[in-house]
Amino acid sequence: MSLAYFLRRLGAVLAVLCIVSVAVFAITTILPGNAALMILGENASAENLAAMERQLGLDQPVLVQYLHWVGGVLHGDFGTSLRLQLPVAQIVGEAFWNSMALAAIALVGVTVIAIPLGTFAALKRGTIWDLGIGLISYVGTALPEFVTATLLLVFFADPVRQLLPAGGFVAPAEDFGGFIKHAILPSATLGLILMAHISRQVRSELSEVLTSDYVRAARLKGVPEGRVIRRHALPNSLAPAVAVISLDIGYLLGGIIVVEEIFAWPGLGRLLIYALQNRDLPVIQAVTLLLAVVYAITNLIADLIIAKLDPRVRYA
Amino acid sequence: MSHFTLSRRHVLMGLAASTALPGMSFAQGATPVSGGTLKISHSTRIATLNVLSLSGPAEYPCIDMLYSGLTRTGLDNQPHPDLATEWSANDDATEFTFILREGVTFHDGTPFTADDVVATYEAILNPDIPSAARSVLKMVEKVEAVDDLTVKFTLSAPFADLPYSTAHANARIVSRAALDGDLTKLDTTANGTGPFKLETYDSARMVRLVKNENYYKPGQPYLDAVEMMLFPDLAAETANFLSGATDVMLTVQQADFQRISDSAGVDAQQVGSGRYVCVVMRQDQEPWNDVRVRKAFGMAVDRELLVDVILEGLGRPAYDSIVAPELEYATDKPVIPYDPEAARALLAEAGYPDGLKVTLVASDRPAIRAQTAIAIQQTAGAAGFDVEIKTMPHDTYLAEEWMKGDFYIGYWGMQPTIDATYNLLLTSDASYQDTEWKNAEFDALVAEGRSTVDPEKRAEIYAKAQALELDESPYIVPFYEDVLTASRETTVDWHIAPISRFFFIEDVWMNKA
Amino acid sequence: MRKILKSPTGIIGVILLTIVLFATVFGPWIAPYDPQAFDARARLQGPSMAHWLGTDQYGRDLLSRILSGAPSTVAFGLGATILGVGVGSVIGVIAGVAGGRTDSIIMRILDGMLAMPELLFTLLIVTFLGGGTTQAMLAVAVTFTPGMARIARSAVLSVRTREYVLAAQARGESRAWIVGREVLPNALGPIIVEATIRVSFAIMIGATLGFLGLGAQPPSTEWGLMVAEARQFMFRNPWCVAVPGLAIAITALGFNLFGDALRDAFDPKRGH
Amino acid sequence: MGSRIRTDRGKPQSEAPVLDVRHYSMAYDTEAGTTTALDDVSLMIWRGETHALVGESGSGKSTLAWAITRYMAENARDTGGAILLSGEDMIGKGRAELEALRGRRIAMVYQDPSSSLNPTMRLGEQLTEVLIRHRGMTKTEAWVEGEAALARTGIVKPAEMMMRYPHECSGGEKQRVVIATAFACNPELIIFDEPTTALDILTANQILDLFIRLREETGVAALYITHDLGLVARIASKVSVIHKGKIVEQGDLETVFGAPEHPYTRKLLAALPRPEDRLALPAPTEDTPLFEARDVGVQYNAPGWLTRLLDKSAAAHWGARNITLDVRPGELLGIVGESGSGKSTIAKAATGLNPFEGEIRFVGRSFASRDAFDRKYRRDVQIIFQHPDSSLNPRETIGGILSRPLKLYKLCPAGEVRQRVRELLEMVLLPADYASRYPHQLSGGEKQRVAIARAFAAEPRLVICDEITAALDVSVQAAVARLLVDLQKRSGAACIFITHDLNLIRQLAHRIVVFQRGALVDAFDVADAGSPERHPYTQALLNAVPVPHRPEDQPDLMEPQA
Repeated sequence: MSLAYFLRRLGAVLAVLCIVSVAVFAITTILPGNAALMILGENASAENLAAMERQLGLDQPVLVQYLHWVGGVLHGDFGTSLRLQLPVAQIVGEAFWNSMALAAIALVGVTVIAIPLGTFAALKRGTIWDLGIGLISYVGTALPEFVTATLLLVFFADPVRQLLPAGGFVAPAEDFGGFIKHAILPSATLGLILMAHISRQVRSELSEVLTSDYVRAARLKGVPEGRVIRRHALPNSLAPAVAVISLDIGYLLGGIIVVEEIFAWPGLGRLLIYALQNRDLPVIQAVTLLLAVVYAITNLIADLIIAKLDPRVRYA
Repeated sequence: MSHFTLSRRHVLMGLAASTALPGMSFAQGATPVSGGTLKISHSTRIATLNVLSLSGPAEYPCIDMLYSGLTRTGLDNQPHPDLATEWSANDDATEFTFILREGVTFHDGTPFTADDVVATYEAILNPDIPSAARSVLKMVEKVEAVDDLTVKFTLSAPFADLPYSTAHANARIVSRAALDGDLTKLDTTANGTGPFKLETYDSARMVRLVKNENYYKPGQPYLDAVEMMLFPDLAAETANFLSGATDVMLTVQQADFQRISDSAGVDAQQVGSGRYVCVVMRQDQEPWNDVRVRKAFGMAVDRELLVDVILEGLGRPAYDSIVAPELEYATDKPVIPYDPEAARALLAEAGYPDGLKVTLVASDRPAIRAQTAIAIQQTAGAAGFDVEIKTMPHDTYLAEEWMKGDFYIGYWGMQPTIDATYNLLLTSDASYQDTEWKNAEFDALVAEGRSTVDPEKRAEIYAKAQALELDESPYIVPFYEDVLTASRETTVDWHIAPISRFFFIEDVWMNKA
Repeated sequence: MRKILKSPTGIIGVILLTIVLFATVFGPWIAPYDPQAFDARARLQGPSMAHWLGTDQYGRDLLSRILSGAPSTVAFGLGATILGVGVGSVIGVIAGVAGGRTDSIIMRILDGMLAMPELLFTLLIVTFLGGGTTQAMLAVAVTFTPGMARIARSAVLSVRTREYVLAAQARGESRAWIVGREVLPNALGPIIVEATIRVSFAIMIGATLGFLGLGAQPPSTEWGLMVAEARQFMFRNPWCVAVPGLAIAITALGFNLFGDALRDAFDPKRGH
Repeated sequence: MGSRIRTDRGKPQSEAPVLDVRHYSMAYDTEAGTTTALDDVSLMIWRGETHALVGESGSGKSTLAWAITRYMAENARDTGGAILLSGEDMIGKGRAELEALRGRRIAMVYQDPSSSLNPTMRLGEQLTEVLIRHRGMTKTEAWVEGEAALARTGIVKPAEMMMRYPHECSGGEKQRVVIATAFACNPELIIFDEPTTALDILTANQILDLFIRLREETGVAALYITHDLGLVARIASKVSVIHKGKIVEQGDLETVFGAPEHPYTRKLLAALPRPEDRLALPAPTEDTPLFEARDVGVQYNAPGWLTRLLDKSAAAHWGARNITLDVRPGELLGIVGESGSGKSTIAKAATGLNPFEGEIRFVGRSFASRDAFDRKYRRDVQIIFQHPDSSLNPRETIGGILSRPLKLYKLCPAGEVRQRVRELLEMVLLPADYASRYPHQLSGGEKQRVAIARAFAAEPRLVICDEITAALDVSVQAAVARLLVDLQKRSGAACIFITHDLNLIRQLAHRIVVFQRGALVDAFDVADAGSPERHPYTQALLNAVPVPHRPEDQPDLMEPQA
């Protein structure tokens, strides 16, 4: 990966962040209503509203608000949440780690299951196994997260059986078992689509690799089938799979929004919805930018992994 | 001291008479046990602890635990002594004197004095500070400290219900130090005189409060700590409650009430309340300026059906008055039967023989607004009202429709008095005059009622005002919604006042034996 | 078509799509009940002879609601896709045909848009537009645009270097003729395939927005909204969340399977 | 002329053959029923012998190779006969037996080393794999042995090569690694499946030399699959000609080539381009050039500003540079060179498909950039491409394709277009009813004829043919070449014929220019091809390509030439 490539990528990310921040600011100011109104709710008499707007600095011109915000960000200060009156960095920071924990559990779980599953399907290509795994994964990709989540809740969090908690969060430092227990359903929900997608991708890549000339050559060298798959076929099908996984991070980060909302997981997704509903501009900004950065970084990491897996890949 | 006799002596002239109030223990005979942590689940975020302006359903129990007011509304819907042990008014109810409790300290150990009361009320009345209680205290002209434990309120107009107003959930006493400092600190910190102290404030998950050892009620609170746990997903909240992970469900949804109350080890409570959904019709505009159209629409609403279907029976039909039967001086309202034929006839009489096409706006939060709209659409169809429903996100609703639109669904909590109820919405200078229904006679009656001390006279006056309201039907009020809450049987003395802003958690104890 | 019907997934896809399209076209007419009619006596019922799929919290017939929601759900998916694919393809074709600086500027902008997770992007746009079905549809279309533009561009680029296009260029054909007659007809395949698969995404995102309260609004019978409204009652009657949930899944699955089979049919290398 | 090294002739055949295919038949089960892929094939190869299996694409020659190694598709079925490897029947061997045998007793060398080597494994690991597996070596031993094996194949720095990935090597190096791997376990039989087809002329020649040397050293039996009859004469002692799954002729090289019996063999031999069979029209007399390129250059991949900033050495790549050449009316100019030499680049520049520097002159008019090419120029200069499959728009009928130049250049009134299309089809010897067909309904050769017809429909004065025969089978190649010359004769058009097939161009061209790494290194009259004054590169190219001999030249064919 050349330096120029890296710098270009970095530049693109920064440009995107700038555009996103301006866009979010513009969008939120064009929208009807503001944080003051949302805070006061039924207490929003004109007098109270004006007082609250003054308190929150919303009576300033938009440009001033934006420049003020940008100035803060450049100093590492993301401002104060309008609705929660806490430093944005603090709120978002906590939510970020909770989200990342959930995403990581989902991603690791998925990878561990999906890659062998896809491999198995590719090896059993054309059999009933392949068809079965294929159909399951098709169904998996056709279920939106909120449907999966709801169905999982009906089955596993039924108040009579209560196999798993229906939602909520336990800090891992307090009770790790509880943390995992609470994470199972949300991460399973997140994982289902990914699993379907990744296993399908691994299957198709691997089937293609298995018919390649070099796999044929390996077999005709008398390399045992196990090694052919492990050493010759899989590494070549993993690079494209990683590319897909990196794109799936996008789904994952989007899925988090829904899943966290349903399972009451205190992460970025829920924070974002809350902030959107309450016009909490600094929080919307921070969450959006953070998600975009995470997406960009994971994509970059994926590129590095791909370059590692496939010596041919040299980003220029 | 008062110079006249009153049946409601304790309102105008309060005494710290009964420490048993408001706790009307259901675990008769059992002696409260100290200790334990009470876990209360709720589904809306505790976004702020700013006692002056907050309005969230889960924020009220927090400030009820953290702060005390001069007076406090009990389960009987009457003001009771809190930081004021007694009070009295002059003859025409323009001057009130509150005697404060001795030896009370704030959580940080500083003593509570009359000066804090003065500072708090000055803040509430300051138009530069957003405060929710200002609307019920507008008549207060001056608050002064007579001595360290005596405060005198001077009013610009007679107001017999002042002790109700001082019990307003947002009129809790904050220390002068806090009010002189950075007001935004009130959002995330609390230095009150209430039974519990703030330990951690994590608006995303949990607010944890711990026992205030120096609370003025001896031996109370019984609990060591209270955790307010956030479950934005109702299904998750219910499941956690039923599994015993939480002790109290602050609010139970109608849909789940039956199931929860049927569950073993659970005590579900249904508290009759004056919370209502209403249909707002702007009366300076066609067609709602015609009382016949409003009346016709009233007859086109099948209230029994709405109570059954939307409230799951957990409420009572209302007949177009915003005055709940719980309130003092409330009159019995005549039943308005569902009568689409009569409605159609009346509509025809008003000049709409072919019916009327209208667009009813509802916000999407809480869901009951849209649900009511949909149900009304169903029942009103037969009466010739072709109702189209426009549901919109709450933020858009607040910004564009609320107080502006001509036909939308409103949703209001219960107020402590008729005066507060009418002054909130219906008088010409009401805080949230959203109907443009302005009636001088009605205004005069409300003003007269407010300054009248004699209860019989007041009853008479308020009866007239309510009759006027019914005659004119400024709002369609289809039902009153019960307040629903649930606790595990091991949680003793969990109560919610009908007004649903007072909780008396200092009386709660855990019977885990 | 014959090729599509050769694979088992293709057959299933076609069957599912047939059912869904049938419901879309005839649903509102064959619905046994008024989808909005309350029936206080028949609330939250499971499937029965009177209500084949049961009833919801207001006693509304679920089958009728699903049928009446089919047109809007499918129209949403198709509308968002056609709009997004249309605009995206135009942009992509322009970038692919123009090449050079125009191409790289367009691609940089698209990369920027793609740097945001899809749902996040949609959420922001729909919040900006203010919620509601039309707004949600527009938001999904906007979200689809950059991805489709890339696909269209790469399809165009792969066709553009084919020798028949070079031949046309060498012959001195006008650019419009080359694009219209040589490039587009041959680049259309991958675009159509991708569009078919995207319909299912659009339906899923639309339902998700409905579920979050940002898409269709009550009393619409949009399926995602139905799930959201019935969620409170899911333990009392699982049918009222399962039925619309599965309806979404079936529709999405149908488009997905059909799209994949279409892809295989277009691309002999991928065929079995 | 081409060297012929057949040192394996005349081995004693007393011992048992290494490979003995007896009346072997194979079929595929398809939905349409069973299709026979191999029909009663018999073939024997002894130790030290090279047996060439010759056939055109789809003849079943590779199928036979897979059948011998038992690497068969799932729907393939043995329908009769036996395949004996040193007397052992391969049919019916289990997977474990085959795994133990492949690589050790039968090895294989493939057509394209780029695709037969695993892109993500170091070459060393791919080579030592067989040593560890079949010769029980440890990793370290295998690595040492691997380096030695590479050294034997003429790799200069074997240790370094072992550490490389395939994409870091040239095609020739890769093929050497594949060959080293094949020879690593001293197998009894090695199957060579067109091992030089994907390589450049000179590299292919070196690989052939290597093959011959290793065969000598090891005495391995080899089955050499190829479509190149010229090559066969150089390496094999026995030949089997396979056609549609059947061996139509088999025997000693001399017999088969000298006195072919089967008509198909004869056809194949007759189609071989032989420089002495001149197809070209008489050389034009006119000296005024029709087309001239003056110092023409084409640049690729100019680096972006950021890359330039960070990497000062980054620069554009010259696809071709300082090219000056001319074509006279009616002349056929051959351009030869290996892949990447810039010969297609210049063709594209001349037809406005690449931006160029320098000047192009055409009938007295001068063009300084491709934007200056007008419709008249474009009509006068037509191009035909290499791949028949992609040179016709798949969504257009043949009639539509052919009528396009007519309409574009307004060559005939609208009402006569259909008639003209029929004429064009007849001109390239295709039935007139092909006008309503789509390209995918035509064979490769037929498609190429349509492409030629399209070019000549414009009534051009210069036709540029960019490797137009490269993707075609031998027998079709000859026909297409003849057709081209015929059309040239009829229309009087000049022609630039780009190819890497030296024998073919010597049949067709009047003059030849040679390209190497983007530069024009040699230009000569076709008659002077053998002159010692030729550029060394030209000589190397000419020497690398054996000139096939006609069957009548039996005495000559019998004599090995050093």
